Amino acid sequence: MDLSAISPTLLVASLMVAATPILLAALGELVVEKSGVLNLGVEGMMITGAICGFAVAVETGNPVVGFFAAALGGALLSMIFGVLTQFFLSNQVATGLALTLFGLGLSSLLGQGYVGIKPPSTPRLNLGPLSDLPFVGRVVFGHDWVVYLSLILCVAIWYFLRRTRAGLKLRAVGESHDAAHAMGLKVRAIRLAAIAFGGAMAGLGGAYLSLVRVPQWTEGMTAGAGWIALAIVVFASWRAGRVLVGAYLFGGVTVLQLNLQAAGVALPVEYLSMSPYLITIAVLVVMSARGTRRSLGAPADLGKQFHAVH
Amino acid sequence: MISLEKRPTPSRAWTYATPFLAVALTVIAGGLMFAALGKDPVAAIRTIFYDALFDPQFAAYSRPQLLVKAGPLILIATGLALGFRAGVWNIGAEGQYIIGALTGAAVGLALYPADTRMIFPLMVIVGALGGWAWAMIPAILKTRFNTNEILVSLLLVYVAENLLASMAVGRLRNPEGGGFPGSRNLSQWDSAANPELIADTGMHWGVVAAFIAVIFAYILLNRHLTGFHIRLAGQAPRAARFAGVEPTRLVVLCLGISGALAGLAGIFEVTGPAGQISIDFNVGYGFTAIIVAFLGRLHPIGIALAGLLMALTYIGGELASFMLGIPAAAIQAFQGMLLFFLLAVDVLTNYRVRLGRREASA
Amino acid sequence: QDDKTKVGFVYVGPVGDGGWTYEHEQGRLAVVEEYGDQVETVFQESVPEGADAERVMTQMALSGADLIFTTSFGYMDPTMNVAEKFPDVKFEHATGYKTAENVANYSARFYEGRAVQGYIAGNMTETNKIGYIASFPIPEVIRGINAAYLAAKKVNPEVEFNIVWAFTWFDPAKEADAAKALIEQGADVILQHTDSTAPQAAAAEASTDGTQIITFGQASDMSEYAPLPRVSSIIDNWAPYYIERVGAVMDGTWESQSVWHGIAEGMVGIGEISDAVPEDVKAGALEIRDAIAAGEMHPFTGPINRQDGSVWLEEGETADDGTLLGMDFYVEGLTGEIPN
Amino acid sequence: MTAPLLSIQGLTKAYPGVVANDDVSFEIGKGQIHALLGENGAGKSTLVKMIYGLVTPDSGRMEIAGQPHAPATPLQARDAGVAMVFQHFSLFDALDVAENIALGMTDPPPMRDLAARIREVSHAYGLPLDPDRIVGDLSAGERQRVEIVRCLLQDPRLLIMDEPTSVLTPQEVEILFATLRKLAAEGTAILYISHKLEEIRSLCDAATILRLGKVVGRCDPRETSARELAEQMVGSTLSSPARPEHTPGDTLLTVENLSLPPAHAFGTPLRDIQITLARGEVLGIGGVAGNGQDELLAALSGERLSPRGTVTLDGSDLSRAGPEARRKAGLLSAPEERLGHAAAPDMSLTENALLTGHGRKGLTGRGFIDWRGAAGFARDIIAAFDVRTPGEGTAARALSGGNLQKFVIGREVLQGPTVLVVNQPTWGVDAAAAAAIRQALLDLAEAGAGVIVISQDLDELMEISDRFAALNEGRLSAPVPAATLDVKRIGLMLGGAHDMEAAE
Ligand SMILES: Nc1ncnc2c1ncn2[C@@H]1O[C@H](COP(=O)(O)OP(=O)(O)OP(=O)(O)O)[C@@H](O)[C@H]1O
Ligand SMILES: Nc1ncnc2c1ncn2[C@@H]1O[C@H](COP(=O)(O)OP(=O)(O)OP(=O)(O)O)[C@@H](O)[C@H]1O
Ligand SMILES: [Mg+2]
Ligand SMILES: [Mg+2]
Repeated sequence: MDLSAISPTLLVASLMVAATPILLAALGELVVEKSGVLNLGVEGMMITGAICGFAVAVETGNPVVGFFAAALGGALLSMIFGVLTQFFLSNQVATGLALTLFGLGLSSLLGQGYVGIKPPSTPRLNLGPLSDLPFVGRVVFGHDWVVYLSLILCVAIWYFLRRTRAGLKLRAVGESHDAAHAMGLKVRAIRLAAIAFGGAMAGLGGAYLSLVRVPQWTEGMTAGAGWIALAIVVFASWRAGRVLVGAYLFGGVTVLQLNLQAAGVALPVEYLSMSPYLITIAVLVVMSARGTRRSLGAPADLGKQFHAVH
Repeated sequence: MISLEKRPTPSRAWTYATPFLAVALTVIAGGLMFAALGKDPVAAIRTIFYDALFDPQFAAYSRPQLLVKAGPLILIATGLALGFRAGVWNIGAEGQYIIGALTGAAVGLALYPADTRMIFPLMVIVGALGGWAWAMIPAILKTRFNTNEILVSLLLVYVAENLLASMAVGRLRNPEGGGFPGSRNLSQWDSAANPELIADTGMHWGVVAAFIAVIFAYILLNRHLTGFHIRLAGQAPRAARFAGVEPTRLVVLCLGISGALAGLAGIFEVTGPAGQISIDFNVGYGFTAIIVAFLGRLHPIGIALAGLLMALTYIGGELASFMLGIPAAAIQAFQGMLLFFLLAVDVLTNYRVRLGRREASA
Repeated sequence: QDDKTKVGFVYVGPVGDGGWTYEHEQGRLAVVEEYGDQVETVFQESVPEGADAERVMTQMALSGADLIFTTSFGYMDPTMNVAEKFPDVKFEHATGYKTAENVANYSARFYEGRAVQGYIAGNMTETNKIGYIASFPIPEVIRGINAAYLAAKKVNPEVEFNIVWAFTWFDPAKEADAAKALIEQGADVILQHTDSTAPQAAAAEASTDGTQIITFGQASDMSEYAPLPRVSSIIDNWAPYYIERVGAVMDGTWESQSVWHGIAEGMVGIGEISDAVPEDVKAGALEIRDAIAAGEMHPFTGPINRQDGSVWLEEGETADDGTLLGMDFYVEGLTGEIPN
Repeated sequence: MTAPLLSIQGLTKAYPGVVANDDVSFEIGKGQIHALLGENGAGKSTLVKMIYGLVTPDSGRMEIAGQPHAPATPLQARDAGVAMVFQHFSLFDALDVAENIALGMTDPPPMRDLAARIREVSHAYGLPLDPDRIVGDLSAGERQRVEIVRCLLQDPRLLIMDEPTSVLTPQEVEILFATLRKLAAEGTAILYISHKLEEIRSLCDAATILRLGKVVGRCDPRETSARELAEQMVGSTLSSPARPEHTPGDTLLTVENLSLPPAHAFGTPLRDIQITLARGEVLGIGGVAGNGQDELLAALSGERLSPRGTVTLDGSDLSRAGPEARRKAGLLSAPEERLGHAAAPDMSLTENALLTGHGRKGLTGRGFIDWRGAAGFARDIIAAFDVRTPGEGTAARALSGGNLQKFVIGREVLQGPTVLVVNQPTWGVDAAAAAAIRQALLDLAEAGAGVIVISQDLDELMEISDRFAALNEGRLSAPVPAATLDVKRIGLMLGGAHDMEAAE
């Protein structure tokens, strides 16, 4: 066992990369849930984003275009969910699960020609001397642009929800769609927009997996990341800041357990590989036990169907 | 402009007609997809929906397999539906299924090679208890610490999967298996086997249990005060408390029942169709069952039918896949479409569609 | 019923997994190529082990298959069950140990390839730390670790293996993380016994700043990462075996057997050793390959002790297949414990 | 009165099976306070929703100040100068006051300025509000203020108020009326819906009466008696509840030193409550919403348990008994909120009858439900309490508020309680139905039960109580004989005048 072999700098740097896909997807789902919609199809949207981003990046040779395509692909797929739940008033839980099933199938169809191909690389930003600083150089200034984008989005979403009128409307719709409707808000339009945004974010998260973190395309490559993103939103009690904490915590434990193994720590491996889940549960229990009702508050109309009477 | 108008009571006619409408729409959309993939759409659809049931070459075998495949789905979904009706969200049935199989199998394997009729029943009981106990974790965390049960039950699936893998290569590994992962084959050990009860029907104890569960749930929900309280708690939690329903009790009850049924499904599967504990023993029944529960509109009879339909798409899909060379992914997408359409047309049951907004009602 | 020979393949993953199933699919395509109109092949991908596998095999048998390849260890009992019901259909099960009148089994001596890898790795490492991403603690994987370690140790007594158990055959993200963790802790060679190319990509990325990480393709050639970081690979090449066995069914000479083929029979291939490997090392590696193929050399040749120091193989003694097939221990020098 | 501000002609709106508004026409002048009267389900809310753009009429025309008014959304209505206070609160509990108000405005100023304006306007009209408070934490009265201030901030030309006063103290009502009169004087037209006829008589200068969606009368409420108004609404003559003389019997229910912490963050604690209730007695408990009514009911119904010895019925201690056990012992209750608390909205009346009735009515055997019996019980309630519904299979949500309330009260009354506790038995219920419910409560007392009526309607309490007590911040005043009280004094009691004991 050689714990000194684990470098905190590299650990933090790689946990940021490991956490970015779930962070992106979870931020999207946060916005969706804030508008009162529970979309369990994150996994399906992520993997669709992963292949759309991958395919387009390979075809154009430009990963940035790939990320755009991924966002678009995720958003388009989420519109199936949006139309079904908002216009056909279908059950959100079931529709979300069906979306995951469909997304997994669709993505492998789309990805048939892309197995074993290397995507164009998304380099770390070169921030000159900043990147050479000890610790901060690697941890703060040593990432690719998507990592920064995810952090910026985290702040932007916080700002949007807390400080803007559009964000206020979105929260209002999630709290009480009936009251929102009575106030003249376009409940359905707002929710559709939120769902599309959630899809786009999940798509970005998926593309980060296929274009940066892994990077390659293989069927089923999200391997449950979408579910973790969903869990993180609940874990974060619907707050953007805590989504970041949750995603980094989860990513951190995942990376740490592999590092501990690599360092030969004499803990049973199976417990190490369970640890991200167990630790998430433990933290959640502590938070729930202490939290007041409101600090845990889900949007009051989360998952409920809205039907305006004319 | 199309608008929807809530019906005073759900339409009976549409309740029965919508599944057919959905299948019809899926056939069209799926046919287009198969055609786009360069496959003969008519042959594909026929293989999926018809051959598995009626083709002389396959039907005799496939038809019973419908029960084998639907059994665990129905068993798990029935339990989940009770919880969903009460507003208790167990989405970790996959984990409870795994643990049920693991605990039940562990007890059986500990007694190997004893030869007594008591082993199988004992394994079944322990399997149910295992699933129950695994579901009690989110239940207790919820009632004691108000922890979200959706999240905990879901995360525990991953924990269970890890346990499964380590058991399959560790404690439960077949000592005569030459070090290969996986337990002894339980279905080949008479004392522990869950055999086909009537030859060539696919009927095994798990299927029997599924149908008993359906009947039990039907009676519970429609005839028994506890079932009434379950429905009440889901529809109007405050009214339930006013009626004297203890929310805590209900959480424990519903998670317990669904966990136990998932555990049962696990032990029946491991002693029967699957035969042994292996690294990838679980194949997602716990998640698919959630869809089945909702497709069945959380109604026990509906769940039984939805489970069978789902099983048909699996079995027919497999046939189509290797007979016609359709990628498995296309079958998966096809299943997704079927679900979408089933969910979408459901709106006709509860709502009336009106064209134009200014006409007086008919 | 026409007189075409119908051959079925049951795959555990999608044909697009780029690894295990992909290589079996290449084998199927080779069969089609070889026999053209004389054969009809069908396959079913992503078949879970257990009840579903049994059903798929049965349906294939019902559809008139003459020969069915079941290509995952977990298909063993289902294969035996179905074979019993269809005595006229031949079955070939990969990587298992059971046989019957109409069931043969076949497996590959990947450890031979691991020895070649270990030799290159031991020569190439500068940090003397080699990272190993293992899937599950099963004999197949443990054997690979031991073979690679022994070969590396022979050329470089200082060498150290850091092993990460991923508990998955295939989870690209996790494999990438595992590779990164190993690299960050000083490993400059990554061996993998999981199926995705994620570790290759991780190594490629980590290699940019001064240090060069090298990797090896697993299951398939992964040549898109050549010449660096991928310097060579172990390739599962099922095509010759499949062609031979299908041929045997066609001319009625098929018989049950249990084979464990290696480099000699062409079931295990050593992917091209790239120019990133110094000439002498490359030559040495090829020499080992050829010696193994010729039967002049066995990767497990004594003296070898077990991890606890007890003697396993005396000087000059080679391991018997029985012990190798059930290998559940590390050899001396490896650190850590095998999880169970 | 000048040219009309709002003119409505031939407005019609049909829902499946019911014509909610049938060829309705009327006008409101600038500065007029116009009452809209009618029984439950007469179509009042539907009418005002059409004016506010929430419901689209099937036919008919509206004009505001001569301009055609056909709002497709509330936004357009607001732009035309219409503001509305809803019958059911349209507030967002998790948001703060300022956010709630901003959401109701078309073009709100930045939050900081808005907060200042809220303070300013709310003080100017005597309805002080703190813009930073979370609405979920507010009392019902304060929540009402939020709605009103939201309207006031828009300087509306037409202000619609759908039953705004049911949750206010008499003093608060006075303040509100003063505000409304001031607005009217400034030229704002006000359309005012209420079932409280005396209020309407004192406030409004014109009234339109609806019955079954049709306009059945217009009058000047200042010159029409409440009784005449009620009779126009119902279309028949009304009888007041008869209150026979009686002497109280022995004690049935005692509540001693009952204190409970608040159940949740927004709740009120109960502080040292003392009650004795005698056979045949009606105890009225007045108080402004949010002063512990719900909590008191929950403590009596068994939804919340209290320390031993605090709740005793007929000598047996029920403090630790749940709702079921209390019902068995004879202590029954009917909470204020009909939909979702007293009744399950999506369940049939049969199921709702079963909800509380299964024990005392013997509708279950070893847990199995006797659906025939339950349906029979539901039919009995429907018949005995004149619940207007197609049948016992109808979902509770499909009933109008008044009819459902009759059903809920009937369900408890018909179980022959020893003691019945009701909260707001006639909230939002029209005059005829309210009279029927009150009569039923009196009959129950007459038959020897004890009745506790928690209500914010003082007229109601004066009409039916033997003794009266006031609930204020979770404290219950000592009861006084109802006959000795007048509205003013009650108002002081409700406001928490702690000189009550001194006044005794
Ligand atoms: N919720 C209920 N309310 C009133 N009566 C009921 C209820 N459930 C069942 N019953 C009565 O029980 C009898 C048998 O009902 P059944 O078991 O067919 O239930 P159902 O809900 O009508 O049918 P399904 O559940 O198949 O739609 C019917 O006469 C019905 O009136
Ligand atoms: N969305 C709707 N769908 C169907 N019917 C409706 C709807 N809204 C109202 N109704 C019906 O229209 C009629 C008028 O309802 P409305 O709410 O206007 O009555 P109201 O006069 O406001 O009654 P209350 O005094 O109880 O508030 C009622 O019969 C009601 O059941
Ligand atoms: Mg109304
Ligand atoms: Mg009303």
